[in-house]
Amino acid sequence: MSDAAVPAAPRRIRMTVIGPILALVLLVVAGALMNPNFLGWDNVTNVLARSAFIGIIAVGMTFVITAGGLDLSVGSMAAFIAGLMILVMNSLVPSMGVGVPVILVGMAVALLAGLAAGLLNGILITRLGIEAFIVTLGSMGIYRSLVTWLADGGTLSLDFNLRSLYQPVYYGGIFGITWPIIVFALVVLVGEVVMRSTAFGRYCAAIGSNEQVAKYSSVRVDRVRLMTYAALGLLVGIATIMYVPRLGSASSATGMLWELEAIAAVIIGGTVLKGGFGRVWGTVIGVLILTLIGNLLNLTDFVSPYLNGAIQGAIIVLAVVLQREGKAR
Amino acid sequence: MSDAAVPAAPRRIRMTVIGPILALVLLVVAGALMNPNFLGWDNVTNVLARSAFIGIIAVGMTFVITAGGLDLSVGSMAAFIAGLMILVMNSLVPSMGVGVPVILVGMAVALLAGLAAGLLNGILITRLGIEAFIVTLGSMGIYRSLVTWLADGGTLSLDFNLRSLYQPVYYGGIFGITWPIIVFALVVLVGEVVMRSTAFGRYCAAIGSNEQVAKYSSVRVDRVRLMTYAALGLLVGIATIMYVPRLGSASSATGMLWELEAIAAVIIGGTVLKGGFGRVWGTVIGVLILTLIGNLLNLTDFVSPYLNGAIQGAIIVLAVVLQREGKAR
Amino acid sequence: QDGETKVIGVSIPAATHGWAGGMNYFAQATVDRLEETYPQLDFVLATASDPAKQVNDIEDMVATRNIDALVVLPFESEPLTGPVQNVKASGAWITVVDRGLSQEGIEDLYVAGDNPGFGRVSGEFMASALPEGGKIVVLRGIPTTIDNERVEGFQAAIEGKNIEVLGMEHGDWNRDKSFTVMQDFLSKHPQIDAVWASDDDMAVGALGAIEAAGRDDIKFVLGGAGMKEMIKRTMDGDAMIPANVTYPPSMIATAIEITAVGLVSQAPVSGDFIIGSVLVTPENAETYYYPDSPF
Amino acid sequence: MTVLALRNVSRSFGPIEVLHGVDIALRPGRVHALIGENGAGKSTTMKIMTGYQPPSSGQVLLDGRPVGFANMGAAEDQGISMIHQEFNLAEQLTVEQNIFLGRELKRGPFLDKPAMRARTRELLDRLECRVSPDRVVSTLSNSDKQMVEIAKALLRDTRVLVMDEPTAVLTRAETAILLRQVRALREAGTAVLFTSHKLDEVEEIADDLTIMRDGRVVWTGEAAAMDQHAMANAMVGREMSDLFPAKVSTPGEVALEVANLSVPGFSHDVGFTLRRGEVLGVAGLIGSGRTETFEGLCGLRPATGEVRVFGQPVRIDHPWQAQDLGLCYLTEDRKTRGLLLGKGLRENLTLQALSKFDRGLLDTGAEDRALTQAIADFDIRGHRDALVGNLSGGNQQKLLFAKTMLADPQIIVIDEPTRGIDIGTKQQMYVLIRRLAAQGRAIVVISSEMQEVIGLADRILVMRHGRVTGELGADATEDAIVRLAMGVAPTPSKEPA
Ligand SMILES: Nc1ncnc2c1ncn2[C@@H]1O[C@H](COP(=O)(O)OP(=O)(O)OP(=O)(O)O)[C@@H](O)[C@H]1O
Ligand SMILES: Nc1ncnc2c1ncn2[C@@H]1O[C@H](COP(=O)(O)OP(=O)(O)OP(=O)(O)O)[C@@H](O)[C@H]1O
Ligand SMILES: [Mg+2]
Ligand SMILES: [Mg+2]
Repeated sequence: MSDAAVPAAPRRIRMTVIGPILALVLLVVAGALMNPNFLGWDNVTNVLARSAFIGIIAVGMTFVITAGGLDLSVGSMAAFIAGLMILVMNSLVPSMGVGVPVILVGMAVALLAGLAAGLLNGILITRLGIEAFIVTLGSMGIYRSLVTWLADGGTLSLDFNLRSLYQPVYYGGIFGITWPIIVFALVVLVGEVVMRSTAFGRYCAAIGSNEQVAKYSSVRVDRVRLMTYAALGLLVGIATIMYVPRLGSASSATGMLWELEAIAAVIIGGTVLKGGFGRVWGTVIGVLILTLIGNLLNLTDFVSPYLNGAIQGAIIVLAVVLQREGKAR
Repeated sequence: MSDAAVPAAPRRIRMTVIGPILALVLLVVAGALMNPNFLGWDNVTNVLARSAFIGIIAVGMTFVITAGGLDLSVGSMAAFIAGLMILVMNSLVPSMGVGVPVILVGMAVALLAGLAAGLLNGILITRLGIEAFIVTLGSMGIYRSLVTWLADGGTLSLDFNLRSLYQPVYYGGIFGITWPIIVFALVVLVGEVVMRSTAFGRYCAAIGSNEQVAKYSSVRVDRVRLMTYAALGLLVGIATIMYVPRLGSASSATGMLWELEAIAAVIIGGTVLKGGFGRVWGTVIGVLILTLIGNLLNLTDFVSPYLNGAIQGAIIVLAVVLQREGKAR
Repeated sequence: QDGETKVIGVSIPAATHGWAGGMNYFAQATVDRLEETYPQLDFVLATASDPAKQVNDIEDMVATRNIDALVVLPFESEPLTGPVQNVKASGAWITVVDRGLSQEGIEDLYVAGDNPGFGRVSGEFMASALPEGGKIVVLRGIPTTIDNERVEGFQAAIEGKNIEVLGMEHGDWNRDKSFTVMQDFLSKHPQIDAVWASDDDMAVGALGAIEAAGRDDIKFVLGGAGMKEMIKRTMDGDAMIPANVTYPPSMIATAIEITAVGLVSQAPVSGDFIIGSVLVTPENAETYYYPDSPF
Repeated sequence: MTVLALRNVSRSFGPIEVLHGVDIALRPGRVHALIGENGAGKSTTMKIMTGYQPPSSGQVLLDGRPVGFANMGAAEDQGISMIHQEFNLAEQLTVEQNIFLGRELKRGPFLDKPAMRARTRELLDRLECRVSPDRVVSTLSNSDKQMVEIAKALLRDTRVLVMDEPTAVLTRAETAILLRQVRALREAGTAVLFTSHKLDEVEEIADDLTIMRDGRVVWTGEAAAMDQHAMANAMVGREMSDLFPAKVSTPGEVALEVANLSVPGFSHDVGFTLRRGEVLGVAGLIGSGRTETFEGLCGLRPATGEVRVFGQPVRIDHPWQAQDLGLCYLTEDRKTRGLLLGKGLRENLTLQALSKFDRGLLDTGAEDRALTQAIADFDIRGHRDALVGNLSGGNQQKLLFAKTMLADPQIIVIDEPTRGIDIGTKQQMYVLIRRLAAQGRAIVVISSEMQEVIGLADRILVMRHGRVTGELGADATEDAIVRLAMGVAPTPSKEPA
């Protein structure tokens, strides 16, 4: 009880900054001790590359949550976009042949579809004033269904030759750093700058912390909100562009539970679920923590795999305990 | 923009009251038109009985959300409790024989386990001050894993004879009304009274609305919060007591996504996701709407089952549009 | 025939992974076709994402559609046993597909795959393909009884064959999850001779990871369930995919078809109909290649 | 004989000490006034006395014995209650629920709602407040909220009642009602501690007086020993001259023309014109709809009517459109509509005029300079890196003013500009407002302080029940305003709705 909060402020802020980093470092140390390959180039690359999908999405989610919103539809949106992209590209092969243009069209489709889907969520939320939870729960069901329907219940596979051409987008890179990592890093960089140093980032935090105040301060609340959802949609599109070349397929199982992982990453990173404060670099750490847990569990086998989920859950809670520790008393 | 709220206030309040009811009525009318058996006793009983699980849980969730919290773990908690209950009952059969006492012990285990699990969530959230989202995401993983582990990856089944003895708890009843419906009705009744007419209900709303104010008014914020989680846990226990005789088994698929359904029901019913205002009767309507959608989709077969999810999603959004209509301008 | 319309309910798990997707496709296609062929038959097709939902579907079919026959592929055996028994008590015909109920004698017709057999055939192939023995890793499905039966069958078959299982992890019959797990297996084990992916979706994921890592110690990946792309590769003599083990999702079609025939013609169709798991090799692959199937 | 006292109390927030050895003693049956500049430490002193904050050092004495209140309820159980400077109400709850929060009446396990409602009604009647007990608090006007706060405190049978600027949001009439209640409590033997920046009230009601400056008690004794002028001088620490600056106005072109402005549910057919260089005062009683009318004008609520800005007919549906036209509204409700309490001074200051600092990326250096400037211009006291929620009330108000001015509006609607501001700063703000007018801006000042309107405005619009009932010149008397505001004077021809 007690007002307390105030004097402790500087210390607590420091803990919330160090907390997630500390958790990450602990995980890395644990990993390195348990398995010598853990810090090997290959494993590090693998982990970073596979973090990229959730990571890119989670950066967008950071803005949405900071502005007081939520988006449950990102996972199925990704699946739908992947499906659409594959269908479009396959259908263009007969007329355009296998070549870079088809892939570029596919990428454009992904970006446009992502943007459109994000705008749609945003418009429903801001214009009709429905709770984001409900709107995106609805669109989550809709996209998931649509991809199942597009795939006739099965899997949509990218034309084999096209896939070979497209694969370097996931597996290739420059200086040994693969594209997903590079794109992820760029998205994070841009996200961090936008959040910290642009009017848009300020507005998101203002809206999330008190919508009324933002409105009375002449902030275009609805437009900023809409833009957070649109940006998230676009980022889902980008994530999908990286995802499709990996296995060249999309099905109703694609992107399952990505929304939960993305939201969890955002919150582990120190962004406040009710909005008003967001931290892009924290989100990155959140994503890495989540991916690392899975990686560690695969690299070691001292427990029944049935219990993986339990360990994962426990580590997530512990990671957050670390950073909230200052608040405890 | 328009903060509208103010002048429209009386109208909007009326719409948020009528909205969910209207949506429910529309669904019922649609159902009755599509299939004459829809309003038959059997179907009505079925729908009500199967609403009971999510319904009982959603009543508890209403309190948690009203007090500004969230619980993602209820589905896997139910699975874990079901598994535990079955294990305990099976292990008692050799010593106690097949009889009512074993079932009573089983029920007691379910209630205690539910209470304990709820308390655990609550303690982590209130004492350590970690976001409810993270704590319950963690415990969701933990319980889901534990039940998989208890079942060794497969299914835990209740002793066959015990099951026959236990079944009337789901299928039996009095005056043709089955037990789940009766228990559900009781839980709703108690929930509604507690929310409306006890200090506890008021404290929940006060805490959700403004924690600081509640603290200043000497409300024991942490205790009330803890109690909402404990009550929810207990209700999960009660729901499980009804669930086990229905399916006689528990596996890692038990209670999948119940948390999402329960939260959706609460919000469709008009409770505010950020807390401060809750409505138990609304939650009941929310649950019925969700169950009816599933039921309706089975009544006809004019669309591909792949698209069920899309229709479901669209109806959920529409149901909420109905009640928010007043806010639109 | 009295010209009266009869209703057949079909209840199956939703398409959450490749095999189930194929099964969904075959169910839908068969229903469409049979509705054309037999105007006096009406079908209700419901897909469920968990056992409780499946019980709901079946209850609804009885309460509102008065089904005369039920074709059910249980999500899990235990929870469906009671409800299906109730349908039986209402006088309807019961066809159970793939996973037997936990009580004998409820179903009129049983069309099933053979899960222990699937594991056994896979294990036997593994043993024969690695005559000197070797180190393998295993990708398992979603933790379920089916998966347990398959793995037990597999382990029994490689017993005493000098095959060392380096690790087993759940790939959940999911390509992405399997890709990740396989990547981590590759990081952890410098030498892997073969992979039992136990399912073609998981095999696709595992192959992706192996290819990306550029490892050449892995001699082959054994999937299962006969996805057309994989059968094709076997047929074409791809050394990485020397074989497959069938577990045809089309068994649902067989079940619906037989049930329909039984309902319209009163031909005797009850009994058990076990579809064994067969080893597909380059020699016989053509027989199992259905280019039009989505799976 | 004292009931509640502080002995040598200091209080620090982090490294900064804001109270230095404060002594104060409350006696039963006496009204004790605590006055001082913004940020002098009045609210902090009060919170320590009522157990909402612990002292860093020193003692709280109850009936002469040192006490440590273990939690927020503990002081209340001893009969000590407090009305906070900032509203302390749960917005989504009803009036009755708020008043009884934490001390519900029960019958068995259930709430005794009829009894609580009746008691609420009774309390509100005592305060002559006509709000229904079932109204949700978020829909109340500020003054009604304040009345609910007061009712909440009156409910608890208190030996000590501490009131932190209870009259800041009240009009003269309501203040009179409140003071009547205070006198009744005094008769009943309650010790009352209260602060106000309206020194006339202090002079009227206080028996004892304590003056604080910079966290220290600088004077304490019988209130009768000081008149308003002396109090002001002691507070500010310098000789106070005339409160209101001279009105030198040279009206220029017409800046704002409003006709038939209606805000559904609040006001009807409001019309007026405003020229550059003019200060238009808007007076009226509580609930006369002044706030809503001007919020409607600035696109903050749905409204209809014809508006011309600098001669151009315009349609304003959103506040940002108004701002683009050079029209800004400064809210009366700094806590829920004005400032982000959880953010720093800089973010708040620049929020409304952020585009000025937007060079692709935000120019934080320029922002910092703007803050330095604002701190100097508006005399904002408090740590530069503090959260705005930790500033004293008056300093928040100054920041809010600075924030709006940063947007450089040509037409400014200022709603209750000096709410909670100390007399010294008030004087500075009046000078500032006049200076803004002299620069050629057009200014509307909505105020419930009659003197302020008279002292500041060139013309005065009086509103009653959402309609303009009259316009008065700069020489208006309080009496004339009150007559129009209460409808005593014959209203212009318009029919009531
Ligand atoms: N929680 C806090 N954290 C940090 N500083 C605080 C906190 N509360 C108050 N202060 C500081 O203590 C000083 C005294 O504040 P206080 O609110 O007591 O002033 P006040 O006399 O009530 O002023 P006003 O007339 O403006 O209400 C101010 O400088 C303020 O910024
Ligand atoms: N959000 C709201 N919802 C419903 N009614 C409101 C709301 N805000 C204010 N009211 C009512 O509208 C009427 C006019 O409001 P208000 O009191 O703010 O006018 P005002 O003349 O600006 O007075 P004040 O001096 O308090 O600012 C009052 O009866 C008030 O109770
Ligand atoms: Mg103060
Ligand atoms: Mg006002």
